[in-house]
Amino acid sequence: MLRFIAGRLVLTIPVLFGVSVIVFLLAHLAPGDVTTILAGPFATEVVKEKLRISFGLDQALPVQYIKWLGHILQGDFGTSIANRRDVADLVFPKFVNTAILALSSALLAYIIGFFAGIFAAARPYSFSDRIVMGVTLMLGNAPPYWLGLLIVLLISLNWRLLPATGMTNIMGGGGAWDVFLHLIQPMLTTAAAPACIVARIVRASMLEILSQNYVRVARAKGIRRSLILRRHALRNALPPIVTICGLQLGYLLGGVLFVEVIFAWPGIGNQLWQAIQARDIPTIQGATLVIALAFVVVNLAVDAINAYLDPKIRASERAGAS
Amino acid sequence: MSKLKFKRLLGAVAIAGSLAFAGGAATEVKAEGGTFVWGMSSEMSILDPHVACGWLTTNAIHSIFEGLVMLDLSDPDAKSAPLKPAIAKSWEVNEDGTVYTFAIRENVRFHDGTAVDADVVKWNYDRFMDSGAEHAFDQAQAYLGYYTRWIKSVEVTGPMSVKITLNETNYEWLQMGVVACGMPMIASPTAIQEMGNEQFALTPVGTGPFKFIEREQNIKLVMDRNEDYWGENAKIERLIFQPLPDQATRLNAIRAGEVSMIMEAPWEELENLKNEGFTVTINENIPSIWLLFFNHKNPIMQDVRVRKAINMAIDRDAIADGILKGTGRPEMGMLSPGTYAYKPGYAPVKYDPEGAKALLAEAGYPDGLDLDFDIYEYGYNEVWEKSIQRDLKKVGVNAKLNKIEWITYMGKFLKGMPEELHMNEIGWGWTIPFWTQVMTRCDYHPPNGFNVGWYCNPEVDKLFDEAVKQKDKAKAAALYQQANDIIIGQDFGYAVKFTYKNPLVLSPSVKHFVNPPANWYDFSIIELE
Amino acid sequence: MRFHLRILKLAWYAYAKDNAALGALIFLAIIVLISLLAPLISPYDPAAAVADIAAQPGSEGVILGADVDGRDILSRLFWGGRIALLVGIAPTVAATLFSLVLGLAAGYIGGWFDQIVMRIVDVVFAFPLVLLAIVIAGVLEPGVWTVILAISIALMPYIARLVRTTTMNVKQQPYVEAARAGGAGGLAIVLRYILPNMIPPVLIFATTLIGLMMVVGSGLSFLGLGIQPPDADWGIMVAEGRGVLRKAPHITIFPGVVIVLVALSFNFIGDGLRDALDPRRRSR
Amino acid sequence: MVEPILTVEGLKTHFMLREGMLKAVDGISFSLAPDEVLCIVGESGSGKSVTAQSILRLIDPPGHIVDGHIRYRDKDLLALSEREMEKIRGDRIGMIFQDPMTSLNPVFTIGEQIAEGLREHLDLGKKQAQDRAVELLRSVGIPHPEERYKDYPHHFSGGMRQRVLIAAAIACEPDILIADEPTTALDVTIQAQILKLLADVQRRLNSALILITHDLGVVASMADRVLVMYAGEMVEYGDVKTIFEQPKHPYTIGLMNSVIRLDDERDDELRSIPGTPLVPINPPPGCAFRSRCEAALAACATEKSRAHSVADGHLVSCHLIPRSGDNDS
Repeated sequence: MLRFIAGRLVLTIPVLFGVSVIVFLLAHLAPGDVTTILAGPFATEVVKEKLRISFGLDQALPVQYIKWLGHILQGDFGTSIANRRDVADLVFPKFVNTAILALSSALLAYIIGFFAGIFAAARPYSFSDRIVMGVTLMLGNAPPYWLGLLIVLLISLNWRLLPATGMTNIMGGGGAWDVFLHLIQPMLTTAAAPACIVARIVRASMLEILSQNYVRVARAKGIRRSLILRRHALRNALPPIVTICGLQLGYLLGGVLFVEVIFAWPGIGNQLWQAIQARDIPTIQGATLVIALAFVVVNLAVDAINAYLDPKIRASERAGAS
Repeated sequence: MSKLKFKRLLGAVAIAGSLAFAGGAATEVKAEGGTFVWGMSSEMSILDPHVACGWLTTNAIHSIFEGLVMLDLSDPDAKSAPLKPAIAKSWEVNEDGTVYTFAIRENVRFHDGTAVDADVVKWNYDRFMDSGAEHAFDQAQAYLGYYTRWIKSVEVTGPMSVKITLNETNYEWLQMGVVACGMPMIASPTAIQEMGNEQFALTPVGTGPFKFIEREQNIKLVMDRNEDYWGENAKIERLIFQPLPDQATRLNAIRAGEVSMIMEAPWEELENLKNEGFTVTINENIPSIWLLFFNHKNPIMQDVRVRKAINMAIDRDAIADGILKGTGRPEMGMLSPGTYAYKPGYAPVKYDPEGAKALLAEAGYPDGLDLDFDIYEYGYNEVWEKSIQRDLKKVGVNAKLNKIEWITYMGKFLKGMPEELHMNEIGWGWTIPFWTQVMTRCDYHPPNGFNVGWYCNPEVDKLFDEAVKQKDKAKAAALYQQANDIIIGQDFGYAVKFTYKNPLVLSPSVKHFVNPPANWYDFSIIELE
Repeated sequence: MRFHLRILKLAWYAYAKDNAALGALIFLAIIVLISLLAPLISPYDPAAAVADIAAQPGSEGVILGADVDGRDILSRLFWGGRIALLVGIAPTVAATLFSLVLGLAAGYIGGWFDQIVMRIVDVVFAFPLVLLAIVIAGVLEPGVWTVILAISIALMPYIARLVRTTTMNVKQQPYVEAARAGGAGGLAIVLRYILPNMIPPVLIFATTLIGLMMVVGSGLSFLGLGIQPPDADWGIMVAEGRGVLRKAPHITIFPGVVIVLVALSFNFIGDGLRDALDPRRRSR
Repeated sequence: MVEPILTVEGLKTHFMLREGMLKAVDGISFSLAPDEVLCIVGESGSGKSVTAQSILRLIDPPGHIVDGHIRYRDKDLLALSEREMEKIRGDRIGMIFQDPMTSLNPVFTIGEQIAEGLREHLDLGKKQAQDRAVELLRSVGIPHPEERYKDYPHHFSGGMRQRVLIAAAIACEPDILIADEPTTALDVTIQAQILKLLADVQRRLNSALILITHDLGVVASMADRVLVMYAGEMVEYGDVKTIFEQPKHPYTIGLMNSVIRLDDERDDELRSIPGTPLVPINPPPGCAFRSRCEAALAACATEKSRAHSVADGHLVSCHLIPRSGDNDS
């Protein structure tokens, strides 16, 4: 197990290196001269040139990259152009907010997805199966920004049940309850699509497994249906489900951007969006890098869990250890 | 360094984790006066007045800081904002308008407790104009150049007295210090020396009616009432600026009662909001106009008939009423509203597509002509530029719109138009007519100013030179209007389009909000019910 | 040849039996037709104000109402279909073609070439798709081609991986070994044996992706990173309507419903194709 | 005659497919004495496996048992609740399937998979169940059962897996063992071992055995009685001697001929009868075998023959064969 994870970690290093190159190059795709924003409209060319030098923009790209990477590795993500503060200070707290939204949404999506999927798989092709799957397919294809608008229209504007924006009551809130109230709508919106995808994969995997011979054997042994679903089917259906769940969590990290924008959730997606609008390249780089890192970590975790679930890998590790 | 960053990250995680256990320990202290939240359309820049730009940032700076003088923004009926004393309790101008003597107010303290005196004022002026000073800040010097270029010297003439001598007579100079980009305000020297320029811009310390409390980037800027303010304390307890870049989110927020004021609500929704009980306030005297620059270096545009024809071809009413739904007003003059020189209804020509066509034919373009037109991508301007494109099409002018991302645009704009380009655009204005000079004078061609279309008429410059020497505002206004009548009425050197009255939506609990002839507001006079 | 024809026939037979897929295909055909014919059949100019601002559906002349500029929503939906479909289909097709070449080459040639290509793919894969598309579109000038480019890049690794895996599998099949032993050249093997085997899985995957990419593309437009107003696009229509969400929800709801239906159709077609092309699943 | 332990009467199991109604089992009747070995023979797709699975009610949608009775001792299995049925499965009736490679759950150890049934039915503790499972593994000839208990299925060969599955099926010492072509997927050399094991087990437990096969050699050596199926229907049913020596139905005769002619390749599939078997999807009226029957009558095209007795305990469904004077016993 540990050997497997170590192997994966080693494989991750070149990927991370490539990620850093892409993130770095993104900055140089962007049109516009950052010194104009930094120095203000009255700045002379001399002042701008000074700035360019102080930002190292006068150097060759590879040199700039190596310096940049060196800083990143030391935890220095540079200074935000729009906000003039450490990108790390901007990005990490926002990432925590995003993690709160993404993880709670993922949890909700997994729970809904699991129950809906198992519910449907337990009675395949029945009327209730078709209804559940039809609804999930609809919700799964609904653009999140559109769904969010409908939710806010209904819950906040028409019924006035929940706050529409932000993470806490800005006029003086805070505390877990306040955050929770603000979390509900973005969480519902974010969870909709992954819940549907999880439900569909759970159903499909369960059906696949339920049609396996060993399930029939288990039934012939007189094992209770509930136990078969829980023990035999779910346990075997788990690897693809875990993979999809992990992927969904990864997509949530990137995809919450829409939801964060609509609900003004102070997350990294919202930060990224504002940075894009302000052409704040260091912040764009920092936010993108952090999300990509999180995505890589989630993928690693998925691989590790699946390795743990695969008896062949587990057994070979055991054999190797003994 | 990296350890520190990592610790911060850990801290953030710990905070997030502890949220789960905090369990409704919300500390909602309703102080007297209440909290006013402004849902802004974007995040502000840094809060160092000497290097800050942009009107949202200006709003925060004017709440936290004060200059020697400030604009009085409390009169709802004012056509242009008068000066009021601030750090200087009074000032005197000598006979020829070159020496300004300021009496510094006693008992003014910064939010950090530092007292204000003549040395503090001098220290601040050194920061943004004396490159030899130890604490000189070269970025500040770039930002404030438009103001400091007139200054010959700043002298401390007593513990509470400062004398500023100008190079030449300028009666507008004092007001040049209250425009929105690079503001000669008085900041706490103690704070700047302790924190350094970078940190000060994030945690500013001034003397204003509100003091900086905290700022979470892209989430909120929190300011509290300065209880030790030298003047009348603000009515509200707490002032929060909340960036809500998404228009619909802002609307949702004010409807849900989460903010007290929003800007840039959809024009179509204003009527509904009024019906729902919200106050919609429109800035009739906003010192800002939207205009097209003609490139006077371009052979086609050098023909006054072409420039006049374009002025006649633009259907300004269609933009003001049709697109902006009454939140715009057609304008043709180069003197913006909100200044004492503004002349309402100035219109040397009328909307006349037929006449424009005839003029173009006369100029040698009976079959029309093609023009290149730089526009920037920011806000809604494309909507009206498209409308102008259609107007021009009607008179045979094919305008090609080159849409350019804002920062790139600014870079290109500030260099002045290259010869092959025909037009570009900007929306801008100051509270003083001097802005018109910056846009039109021969010696304000880039890189010395913003006359990016290379317009030049020495006759106009002479009138301007006279205008700043007038102590009497009425006389100055007359000279400005005379210049304006040459720039537009005779030369048609620009095509001014309209002024956008920037509607604000206020929640019903907000009282005494004044929408003044400026781009920023006095939050200390607001009351909440 | 006859053999292929029979497989196609069989596949179509199984496909046509799938009512959902058939319905989706017909629905999509109608949408495509409407989009193509938009200039002819739109009741109004999609950019012209023809009715009251935010006119309710059923107001005179405008069946689905008007948007915030008084433009006919139906006409804009017609025109918007062109961009929405383009943004869904073009990147998917582009990414598929590119990935086919790349994945086939990597899978067939193998060795260091495969290593390099797949490591690059891994790197792009390390970004969440939507995020990568947003960032690429965000730093470039906005516009329809930016959206297409951004989504194509973000999508590429997904298809390339599938193509490579399939190539590797087919390459080890006995009949390919036999063909190679029989002296068939690399290109011939790729074209005759590997490519045909590639088509079903890639076709199924790509079809399902189109719907998803349409949602992503409209999302970019929604954020203002894609197609610029006043051009009609379903994502922009949703974005433009949300300012008046309370008073005129129809402006937002109609384009959203259309996006959902079209995306759903591609899903159904993908499922139908899978059933048709994969005999193992046919009975389900 | 002894009281039968299992009686199947008029069993019909149909599948609703998109192509139409597949009558996989269409009117099968037989009975089983407590220690009897019944072989069900027929070509692939004739409904043998569906019959076996119907007895344990393992038919999933789109399949459905539409008619008939299945009586085990005094219980009507088709009338039981699912929960009650689960108590019969594995406990009173055990089943062995044809593909040992896929019949074991890959993520559990083989020991767990045997102990699972024990714990379900016999209410044994973990340790007791484990000890018993080891014993069972030993009894089916798995060497070093204590160690192998913890192995996963992928460590086992096909023959060993089938032994494990037999161990699991007999764990609760069932009254009836159903083996659905248990040797089809195995090497020829292993087949004999497994069949011998099955015969041993049956004798040791003194249980009834339903063996589904298409290997007539196996039938001859193991069966007490034989049921011949064709296209979901029973064509002939009788004791092994009668079926082999006096087959009546043209299909059975064809089967026997094919065996005799290919005596030295008896494990081969039965494909010497001309024509292809009928797939009973929306079958036409009349006898399912008539298109391959050289002696078909006009009546065979319009009407099915009902199973009728030609001798004591010997039933045939064919218009050609006259009824014996007596009714079925």
